[in-house]
Amino acid sequence: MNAEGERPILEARGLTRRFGGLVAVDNFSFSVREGAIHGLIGPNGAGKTTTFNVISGFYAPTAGQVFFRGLDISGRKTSTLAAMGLVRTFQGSTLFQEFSVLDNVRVGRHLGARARFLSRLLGTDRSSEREADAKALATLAFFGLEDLADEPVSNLPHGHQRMLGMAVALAAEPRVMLLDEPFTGMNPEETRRMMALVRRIRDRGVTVMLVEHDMQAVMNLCDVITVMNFGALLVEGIPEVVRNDPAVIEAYLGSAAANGVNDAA
Amino acid sequence: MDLLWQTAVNATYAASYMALIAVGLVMIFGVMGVINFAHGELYMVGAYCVVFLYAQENFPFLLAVAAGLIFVGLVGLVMERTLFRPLRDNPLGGLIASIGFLLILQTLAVFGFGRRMGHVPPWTQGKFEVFGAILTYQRLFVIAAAIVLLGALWAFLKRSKFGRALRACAQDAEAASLQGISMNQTARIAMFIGAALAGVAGALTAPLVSPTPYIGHSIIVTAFIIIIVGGVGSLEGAVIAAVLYAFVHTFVTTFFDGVVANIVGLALMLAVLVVRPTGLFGAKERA
Amino acid sequence: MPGAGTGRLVRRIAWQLRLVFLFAALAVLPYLLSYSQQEIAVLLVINVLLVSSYRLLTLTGEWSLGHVVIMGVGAYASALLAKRLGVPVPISLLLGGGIAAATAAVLSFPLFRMKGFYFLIGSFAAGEIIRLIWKRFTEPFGGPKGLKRIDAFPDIDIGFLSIDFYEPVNYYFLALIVVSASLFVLYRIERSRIGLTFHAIHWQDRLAESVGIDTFRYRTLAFVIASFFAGIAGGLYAHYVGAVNPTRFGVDQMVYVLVWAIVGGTATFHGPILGVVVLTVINEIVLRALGLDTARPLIYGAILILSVLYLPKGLESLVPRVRERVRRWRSGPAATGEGAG
Amino acid sequence: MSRKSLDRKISRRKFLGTSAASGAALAAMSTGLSRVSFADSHTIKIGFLAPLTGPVAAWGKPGLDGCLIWADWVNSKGGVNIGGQSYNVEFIGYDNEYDAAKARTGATKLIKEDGVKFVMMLGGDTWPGVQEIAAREGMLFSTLLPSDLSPDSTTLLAPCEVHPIYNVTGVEWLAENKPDLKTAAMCAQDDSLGKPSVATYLAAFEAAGIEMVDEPLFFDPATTDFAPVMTRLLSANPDILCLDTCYADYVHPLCEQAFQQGYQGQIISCTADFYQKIIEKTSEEFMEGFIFQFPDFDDPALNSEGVNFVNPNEFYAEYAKRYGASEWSAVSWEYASIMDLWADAASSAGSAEPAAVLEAMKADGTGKHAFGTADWWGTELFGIDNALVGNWPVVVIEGGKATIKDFRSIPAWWDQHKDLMIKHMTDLGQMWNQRG
Repeated sequence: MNAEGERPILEARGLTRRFGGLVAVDNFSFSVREGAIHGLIGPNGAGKTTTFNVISGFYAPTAGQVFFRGLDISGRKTSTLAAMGLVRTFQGSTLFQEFSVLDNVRVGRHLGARARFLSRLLGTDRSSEREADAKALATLAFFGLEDLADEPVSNLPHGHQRMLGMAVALAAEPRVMLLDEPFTGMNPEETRRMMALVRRIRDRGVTVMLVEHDMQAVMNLCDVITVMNFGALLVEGIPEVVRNDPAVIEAYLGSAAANGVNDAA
Repeated sequence: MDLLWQTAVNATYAASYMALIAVGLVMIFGVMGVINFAHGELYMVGAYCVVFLYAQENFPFLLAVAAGLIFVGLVGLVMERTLFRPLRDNPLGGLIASIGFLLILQTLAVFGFGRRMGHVPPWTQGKFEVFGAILTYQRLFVIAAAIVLLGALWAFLKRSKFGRALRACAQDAEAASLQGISMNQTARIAMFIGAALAGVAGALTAPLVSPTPYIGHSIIVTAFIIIIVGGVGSLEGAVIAAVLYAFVHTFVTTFFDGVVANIVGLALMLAVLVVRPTGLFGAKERA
Repeated sequence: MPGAGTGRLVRRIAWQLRLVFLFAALAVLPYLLSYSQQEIAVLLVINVLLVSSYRLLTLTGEWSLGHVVIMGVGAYASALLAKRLGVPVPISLLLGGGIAAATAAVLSFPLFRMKGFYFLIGSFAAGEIIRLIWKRFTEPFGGPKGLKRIDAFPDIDIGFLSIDFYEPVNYYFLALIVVSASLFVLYRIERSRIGLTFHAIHWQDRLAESVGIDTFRYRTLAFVIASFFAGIAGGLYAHYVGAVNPTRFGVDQMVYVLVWAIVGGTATFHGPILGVVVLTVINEIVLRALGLDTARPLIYGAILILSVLYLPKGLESLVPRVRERVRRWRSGPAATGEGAG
Repeated sequence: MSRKSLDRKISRRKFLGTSAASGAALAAMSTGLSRVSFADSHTIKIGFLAPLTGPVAAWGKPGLDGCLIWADWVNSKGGVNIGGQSYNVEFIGYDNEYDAAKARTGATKLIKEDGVKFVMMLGGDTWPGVQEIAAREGMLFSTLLPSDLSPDSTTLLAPCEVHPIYNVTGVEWLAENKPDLKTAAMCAQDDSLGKPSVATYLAAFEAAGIEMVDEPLFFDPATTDFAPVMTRLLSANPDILCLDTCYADYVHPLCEQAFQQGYQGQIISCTADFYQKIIEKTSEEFMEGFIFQFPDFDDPALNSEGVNFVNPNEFYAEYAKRYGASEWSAVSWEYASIMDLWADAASSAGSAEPAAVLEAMKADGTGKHAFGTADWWGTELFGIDNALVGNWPVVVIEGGKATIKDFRSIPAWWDQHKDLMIKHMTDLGQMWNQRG
């Protein structure tokens, strides 16, 4: 799985994003190896979420490029990126709260269930829909949610909603999944289970990049960690190296004192 | 008579009352998040205050204008309390409720004053010339009143605690409430000021237009165009857009014709929306 | 949606029975009405299509103020095709819908750069420009007076059967067929994956984007489909009344559509239909019968306010309550698992 | 037939004056007559299908108010005598909200359910919705807007107001009495009333040798601030300012603007509703000599021989008493005058059936128009001679009061200048065969 280790599957070069006068991301570069679990950390306001939003196409970069499987994807639409295999999740329980669990995943199968307009109308899309439903159910089973398929999302406990968020993303059959704070607000038991899931997702051949505050989880889970501060790269390396880097320690302590700036969200 | 200067004077007058109306509309939208479709009818009610107090009951004009300002402000408070507060989480509901309120105000105006236009005799016929253009005291008064009122509002928003609260709510209601700003209190003030501005515009211009129960319709369309061009959340934008729109519309009316002016006005708005979907002075896109 | 095969079959039969019953009632209805009420019924059927097509647009979360103008595009197009080019009316009706849809497709480029309030106002501006064009260009649009003497639906006369579509009863059935077919299509769209996608865009457009849904394309699709059927409604109107003018498609009329949809409720397919039926009956029949002509707008306004205050989910939210009542009243072992309509 | 022609000779005034007596006598007689139908309620219903709510209601509601006075007067005198039987007249109103579809529904209700014998309309946008049912039912309709007339509808009449053709009389009078005024500028709202009126004024000015200094300026009906419009009009320094057929809520601010921007010349307009209020906004001197076409009905000139409107001064007084003098407008008397014509025709036909009444009305090609006997006319302009056209008053404001200066003949003008009229109507697309 790590055969292509030489060439990064996802890479940013000199990425910059400004909001008016504020520079949220400043000449930031990183690269994610295929098959890795790659962490992106940094103190509050470091520009992590903005970076995610630029990579996933919500914002166009002000300068710099993003490469996905060697292709320059800077400024492309989120939906196009998803079709290419770059899919993200969202913080908290961003889901289709009004839908059932299964329907959430069915939306995730959007790309995999193509049919013509007319066949949708006439109902001749049934075979592709049945296939999509089967895949959706399989995805739910992967997360152990199959018994809850017909429940409305709003009935689900928080932890399950977080898993469902990943299920929706996974249903889109990504090559790279961007996870936005997957462990925030979870108790240690939930976090442990979630970490196991992330590893299983990676084992299915999906490269994972995640933004997270829970240091413990990041250090245990990630193969590589990129640390950013004030929008720029601070350190990149394996967890042991990052953990002991004085600049990282300084950044985190410093930010605890001057806890003013918010993430540009 | 100098055509160019006269047209500029005409445009300045139009800009001043349009700015009053548009700033009121923006204020209500900014704090309540509701599109007040009845805003034109608030203008109409202000005009009828002058029809009633000044033209029918012979009170002094200034008193009638002041009464129009306060009365329509109070109508705004009634709207806030009975419509917009219960519907705070339902902006579309607020819109529909304001449409219902508009129909009620229109019908009440017909009952009270007849379907015919109200008549307001001029309070002065004095006028003077600037660069060959004629400016009547009536129109000058509207311009001056608009400058004074908007200036006062600006000072109020800059200096007072309420002003900061209003701005905070307009920018981010949630953040404002976290900072301990009372949403209800702020909404009341915003609604009073927003409605009163529409009312005073109606009261000030009542002698210069023919107020009818249905005049609000003409007003609201123009007000929409202005706040869109200016950017919905921006009070300064509303003023600047009012000036811009008034000059474009007045000059096109004078040098081409009124129907073309309307098309140009709408096209201007659409063009602004296409180039800058949040208006010329609208809030920057936020994540 | 999933369920045991037999349960589904039973439910399906119950549903079909209800549909048969509904159509039987609709078929008998005109014969219970006075002549002028039949006329109101014709316009009501047309408005049902208008408001239902509007709901499809709102599924993606965008509220337009230009829908009635789009209806007018269909009306003007169909009328002009029939009048000027001699296109047979049934065909011009379809082409009118097509032209309305094409207009929407073009408008979607500027309009769907905007969202929410901006879209609302942008659609209003676009609609006003179209209306001003009708007013400004007397050739071919007839200027402020609009078009008159628009060809009626051709009479059917085949010996034993002769149908004159001027008669409101006949036009009622014609409109009923066209509108039912259109509603069926709208319903199918909503129930298909396309509908699911529309809903998804409405509730979480960023999440939808992130799994590969091109929200611009789907918003445009909803706009185009809704406009097609609004255009059909416009054509039905034009060939019935025989006249169209720019005022008829003004913002006042748009406000009515908005009000029908919201008072009825837009969460379900039947909500807006309920809204237009109830409000039309109140406005055109009850209030007129009470002789309250001049107070009519006031009462209408009060009804609007009361309904958004006390029925925020619309009239449709009463339906389950009424059903529950009926069920309890029957106190029998009624069928379980009602669908959401 | 002989009875019919006898009736025709009785003037409207006499008819009403005697109807009370004859009605009573007939009522006494009728008890002994075998022809009495007890099913008949002795009431004839007349439909009033016009906007009664909304912005256009000002063109409908005051007319209905006027009709109620008419009905009270006629009914209190025993009603209308038709075929030896007296009938009370009852008006059934239907608010069409100035919408074609609602007008269609209203017409259906009035004809099929209320059993009216005649329907009066404002016309305009609403007529096309009614056209078909009028033809099918053979129902008699009247409109105030003759631009609704066309050969397709034989039962639609414009029996009172032949807007905007009568405007030529004002221009003709102006040219005769103030021959030194040579140039004019004009504005109008861009709608179905403004355009044909502009064509008429253009023709009338050309016929009178008055030159237009500028293209007619069209403004949007939603305009509230008229300063720019007036600035543009005055920039060409016209001798005459023509306000076309602007609505009252435009005429007032237009006049005020003209006054404030220093205009001192002649003004001519189709209407000047509530002109006293314009004087308040400007000055008596400014408004002196303002020419328009709609008299106050307290004008003594209306008592002159030939005027057919019944008791105009009393009608005005009663209207002012009931609804307030400030509510009097051009529309107030028009529907009532159509009812005079109708009642007369029904009496002479001996029947209230639409076909009979129509035939009686047009019997010898003339009819008793409010302002004098007039011709059924209009073939060249409307494709059908269903407009009643004769004399029309020229009204001038003198000393702050509307004064009828003259009654002028529209047909006489037409015979001389019809080519001009047809040319300008054609240019603006207003001929009957050009419309929609």
